[in-house]
Amino acid sequence: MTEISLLEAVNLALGQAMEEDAQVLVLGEDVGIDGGVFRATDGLLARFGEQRVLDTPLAETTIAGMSVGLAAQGMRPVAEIQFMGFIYSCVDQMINHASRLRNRTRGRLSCPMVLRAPFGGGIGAPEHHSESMEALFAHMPGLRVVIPSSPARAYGLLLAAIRDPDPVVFLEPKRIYRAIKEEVADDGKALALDCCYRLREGTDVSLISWGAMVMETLAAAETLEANGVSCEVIDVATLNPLDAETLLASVAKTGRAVIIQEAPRHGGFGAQIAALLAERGLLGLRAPVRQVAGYDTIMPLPRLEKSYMPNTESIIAAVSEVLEFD
Amino acid sequence: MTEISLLEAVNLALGQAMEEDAQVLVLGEDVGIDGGVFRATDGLLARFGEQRVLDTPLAETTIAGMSVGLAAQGMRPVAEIQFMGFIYSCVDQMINHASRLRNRTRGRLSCPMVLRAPFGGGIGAPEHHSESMEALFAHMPGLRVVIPSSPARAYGLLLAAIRDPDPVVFLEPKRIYRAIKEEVADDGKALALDCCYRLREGTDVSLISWGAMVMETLAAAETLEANGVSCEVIDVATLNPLDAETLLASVAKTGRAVIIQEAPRHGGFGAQIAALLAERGLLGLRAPVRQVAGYDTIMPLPRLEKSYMPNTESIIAAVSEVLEFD
Amino acid sequence: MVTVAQFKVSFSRFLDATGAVVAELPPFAQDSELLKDLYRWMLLTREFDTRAVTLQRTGQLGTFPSSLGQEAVSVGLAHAMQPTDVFVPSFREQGAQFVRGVSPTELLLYWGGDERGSDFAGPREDFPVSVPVGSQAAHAVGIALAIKLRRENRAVVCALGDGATSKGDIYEAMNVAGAWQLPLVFIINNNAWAISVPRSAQTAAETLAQKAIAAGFPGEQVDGNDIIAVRHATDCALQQCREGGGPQLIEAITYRLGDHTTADDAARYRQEEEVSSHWQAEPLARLRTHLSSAHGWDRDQEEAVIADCREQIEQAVADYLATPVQDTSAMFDYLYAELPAPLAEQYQALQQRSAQEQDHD
Amino acid sequence: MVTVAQFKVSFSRFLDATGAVVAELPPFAQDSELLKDLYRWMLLTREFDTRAVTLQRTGQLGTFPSSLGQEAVSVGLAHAMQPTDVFVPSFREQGAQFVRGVSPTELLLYWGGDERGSDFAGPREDFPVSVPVGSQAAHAVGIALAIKLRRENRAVVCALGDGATSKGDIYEAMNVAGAWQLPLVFIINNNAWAISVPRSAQTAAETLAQKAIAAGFPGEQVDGNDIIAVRHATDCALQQCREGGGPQLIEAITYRLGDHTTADDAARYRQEEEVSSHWQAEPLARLRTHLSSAHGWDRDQEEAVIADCREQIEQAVADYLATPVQDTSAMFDYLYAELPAPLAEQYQALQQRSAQEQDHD
Ligand SMILES: Cc1ncc(C[n+]2csc(CCOP(=O)(O)OP(=O)(O)O)c2C)c(N)n1
Ligand SMILES: Cc1ncc(C[n+]2csc(CCOP(=O)(O)OP(=O)(O)O)c2C)c(N)n1
Ligand SMILES: [Mg+2]
Ligand SMILES: [Mg+2]
Repeated sequence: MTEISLLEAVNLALGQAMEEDAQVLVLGEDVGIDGGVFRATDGLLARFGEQRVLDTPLAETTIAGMSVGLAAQGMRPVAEIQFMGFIYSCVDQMINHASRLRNRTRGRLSCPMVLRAPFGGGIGAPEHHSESMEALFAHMPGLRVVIPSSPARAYGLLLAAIRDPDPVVFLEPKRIYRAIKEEVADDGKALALDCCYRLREGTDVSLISWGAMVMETLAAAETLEANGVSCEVIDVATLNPLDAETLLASVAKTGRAVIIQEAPRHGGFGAQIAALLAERGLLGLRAPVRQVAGYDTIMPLPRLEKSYMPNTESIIAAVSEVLEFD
Repeated sequence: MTEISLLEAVNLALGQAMEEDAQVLVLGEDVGIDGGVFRATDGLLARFGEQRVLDTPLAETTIAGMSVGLAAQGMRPVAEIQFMGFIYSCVDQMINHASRLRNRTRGRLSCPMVLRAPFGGGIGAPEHHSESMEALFAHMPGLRVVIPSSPARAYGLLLAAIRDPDPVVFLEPKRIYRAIKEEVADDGKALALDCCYRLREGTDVSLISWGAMVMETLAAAETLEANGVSCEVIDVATLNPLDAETLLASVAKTGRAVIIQEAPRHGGFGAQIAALLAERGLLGLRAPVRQVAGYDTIMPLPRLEKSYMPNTESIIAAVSEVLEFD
Repeated sequence: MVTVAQFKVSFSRFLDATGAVVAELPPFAQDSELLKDLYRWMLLTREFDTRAVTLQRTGQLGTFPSSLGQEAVSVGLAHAMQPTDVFVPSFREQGAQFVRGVSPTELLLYWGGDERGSDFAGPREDFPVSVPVGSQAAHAVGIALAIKLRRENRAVVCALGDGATSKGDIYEAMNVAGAWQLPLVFIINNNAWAISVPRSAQTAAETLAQKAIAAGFPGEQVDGNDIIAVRHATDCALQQCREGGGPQLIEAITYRLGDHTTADDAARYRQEEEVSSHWQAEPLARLRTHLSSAHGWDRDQEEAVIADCREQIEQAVADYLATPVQDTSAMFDYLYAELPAPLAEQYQALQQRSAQEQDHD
Repeated sequence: MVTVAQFKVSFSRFLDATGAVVAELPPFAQDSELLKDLYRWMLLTREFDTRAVTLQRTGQLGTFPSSLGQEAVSVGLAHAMQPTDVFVPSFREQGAQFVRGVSPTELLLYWGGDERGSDFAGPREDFPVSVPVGSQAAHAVGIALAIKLRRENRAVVCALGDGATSKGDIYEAMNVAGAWQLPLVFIINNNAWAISVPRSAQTAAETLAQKAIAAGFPGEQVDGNDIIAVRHATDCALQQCREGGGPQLIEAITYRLGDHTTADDAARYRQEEEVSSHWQAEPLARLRTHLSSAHGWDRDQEEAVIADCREQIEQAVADYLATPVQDTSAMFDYLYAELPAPLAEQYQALQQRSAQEQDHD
């Protein structure tokens, strides 16, 4: 078993899913011979042929909409949107159709599709290529929103997403596509959806994050540990439906929460978690909840990108603040 | 001065804005001779002519996108989307262009446009006509998101939105389009943006709401008052940027907060307000924050619609709960 | 300057507005029973629409879009389909839905605000009504792609309005259908209006049929008030599709004789004279005249079929009105295949609230 | 069956791939100075692209989309415009942007990751690069509408790629432009590829010019490697627009000789032979041959202009590299006309963080 990156894990899961279920097909722009601009679908065309790996015309609305039609026919489309910045043309199809096909037909038709897209900043990409807008999808009832933050979780969660009988938006933190490698067994084992993952146990403060920020959070936890602060780190992983219990239990234990997201703060998904704590975890809070988040401004172009992104230092600073309360 | 409805106030503000500034124009589907499907633009075509009231082809993406172009040219387009359920085709233009034209050109071009749409349930409308997805826009940096909840605020806020040099998403609670009437002076006076409106003073609990739910909230406050509970009622009105200070001051005073929204709870804008309290108002909270919200499911068709909507009873029940804490 | 591509759009009609035969009829149009069947479906649709509008006016139905005057397009296109084909409608194709096997009760439930109305007992694969104009075309592409990938001998018919042709969604879907040569027939039900916006304001294109040229496949016009023309064009297009000829576009020219919906007042934006002149060309009278002159249709038959349709509709109305409201839990029962654990709490809260509200009643 | 509409698409070229004149030249093409100016702009663009790719390879620029091989389309279209016209580009029209007065330093700043690169000192009304493919067409519609409503004697040119023609946004915008007869020229820079997807896979349409037929206005094809053809077609189209003739579409057929961007490796998906065969038709050599044979262009002039362009580019590179990074507060300074009070806190936090980070450096 060799160590693989998150990107390779995505590729592995796609291959596994296509192998095990002939209804699974991959579609999107440049997913065929090019293997996707990040190579997530590399080799799939050669392995599964043109009937199952479809290069589409440049048409995001139709990519999402035809996936609804394919899924209604019992196929399992896994559509790639090249960057999250181009996913907005899919919003209408996702909210008005994919998320509700089962509901509006009282179960007659359903929509087992996956919409994959890389998201987030930190790689010095061009304009419109670095945003994090997961909160938009997390607010759409009937969808699942899943974000892996390690190769193993990418593999297990993507398999789960593809096998799931309902539509899943699967957002891949491209900043860590190649940043971390770990051993991942290609054993076809899916991970649970609707489940937060506790990556590190701790007693002083709960650090709650998802996507690429999980790496920064783990690094911060490491540093803090060295300074005698015991951090519990939770990867939210599934933003909708959300495993509130794991989060509440952690904060009930530590009494302090810092939520770390890359997206703009205002109305972001971090707010949902803070709200959860304010509603159902308040009595156990020993300090105000803190969010470390992107600024409420447009993601800057690469030259200022670093100054925009939350980082280990800003996490540590936030943790220090919440520790001041007792 | 006669009493007018929220809808008439919208119409009045549009007329006033067009009168005072020749750059203001109204565009959208059926806004011309038909006066808009709700009649918000009634009479404007006759008054201002075809050069300033434009019936567009059925093309929401272009309605938003051409508004960006018009605005960049110094015009002040006020575009109507017939129902919020059809606004999703505008998301790409709003997030990728309207919200950032000024920023991405370092002020060279700007985007003084308004995108109006009726939203929300409660009128037994057909499928896809009753959703409340304000949270999507509230999370887009660079936009303003404004929601009036009375004729007077509709008039003043819409004028402010049109005069504002930046893009505004202006969502109109159609359930109360005709439900309330009040005297509104057509005096051209705009209301402040970035400002929450305190509609009722109180000491026991802060009820925070926006849109059509404000009416339910006021009704609940009335009933509660009769039972000896003093409610402060705040109409959020501007969801982005958000006037945090007014909200924090109110909750600091009352120690209790109930947030009422019609939209699905998960990742809704109510979560942003709860988060604000968890972060910056925690020490003054004497009870957990409570949200009264739509369920995290698809807005049902009319026959079950009533069972979906938060109402006076559910608000009163939530207030009772937070009052149990002391 | 050399010419590198040339295109034309043709128009066809068999019965003119007076019901006279103006072109050699296709074989199916020799079949009296078939023609009477077409007539009956159109009549049923018209009776349904009339009744539905009354129900709405009396507070027993929600907003409803009558298809008055457009019955030939709707019935004709569906009549050409095989049961195994898949229909992807807009929101004003009740005629087609009936022919496909959707029951009047189901459609009343749907427009009455009950999701069960889209759980068709008949055509299980057909899509429900599409309210967001134009959004259905991409679904049709997906279904046609599934059919093509599986090498099945079936096809998809996607209906849309003239207004819908202005949506990018429609063009995008048509273009993909063309690029992949999918078995998919697009039918534009051009009823001259999109709410208050006339066809002429929607586009500078002389015909809507030529929208297909941008997508690289043929488009043609037919008289949409001539059900023989509609059915024949759809027949041919479907056959082309099944033979691997790729997508086809049919623009059927008809007229919306009623308001846009029960929420609309067309008098605000169009002249009564325009409407009455179009009554001269409406499809039922036209086919009836032809049936009378060529197939022995008489008053007795006419009265019998009207009575029959009315009875069927009244029964449907009765069934609709007698259908109890769903349990509120239905709101969650079909959201996901299985209710995710995190939603259990809301589900319980809903049930509790419903119980309380029932107690209060 | 009667024919109700007919269309054709024509193709034009003046210089063939060898540089030979194959059609009667338009008047402007008699003007030596003008042709040399066109040549110089194309050369500048090529030098810029080459240098930009080197900068990227050495870590001094972000991802960059070279326009190698497409210079005639880009330079030709802009050269036909008046300064008061408005250009709405895609993201691969640096040639046009230069002609319009955008400076190489500005474009380096933009592709180097600095928003100031879109604050053009020259063409203040031109739109910046559009990264979301096809989204710019609606802006062009809005600008052209403003121009029309104000009865100004100017027009808009909107550039897009072959891949972009598959986006519904493009069709929607074209359709509105047609419906309203706006002064707007759409130019499709058909470089045969959309990243790895060839033009043939993008659509079944035989030409991209025929996309205009769906929108109800004329479309034509030109040899996009013949700058005389591009400029002439744009000239004529703009004149039509100014005379109220409504929108026009030009499909300029060229070829992307380089990778899609510096992040792409075209060897993964296309044959080297295809690329080299297209080198035979590239636009600079073609015009140079014509200049040599008909306008006395010689080696000295060639060397002088190359040196001149290089110098200009090197100066731009130097200016770019010497431009200090913006203050981090720039992130908020242009978000709204005035910073709303609720954002003051974040603004301060950002400044504090920046101060701290500077201390650490
Ligand atoms: C995307 C979208 N925009 C707007 C509406 C509101 N609306 C409903 S029907 C309609 C007109 C549709 O015209 P057409 O396509 O010609 O169909 P018809 O109503 O004539 O059957 C409009 C604007 C909608 N349902 N969907
Ligand atoms: C809406 C959208 N989808 C996907 C992308 C990613 N992308 C960037 S360029 C490109 C291909 C564009 O092809 P074409 O329009 O032919 O322009 P070219 O790159 O050839 O100049 C793609 C898919 C994007 N930028 N925008
Ligand atoms: Mg119509
Ligand atoms: Mg291209």
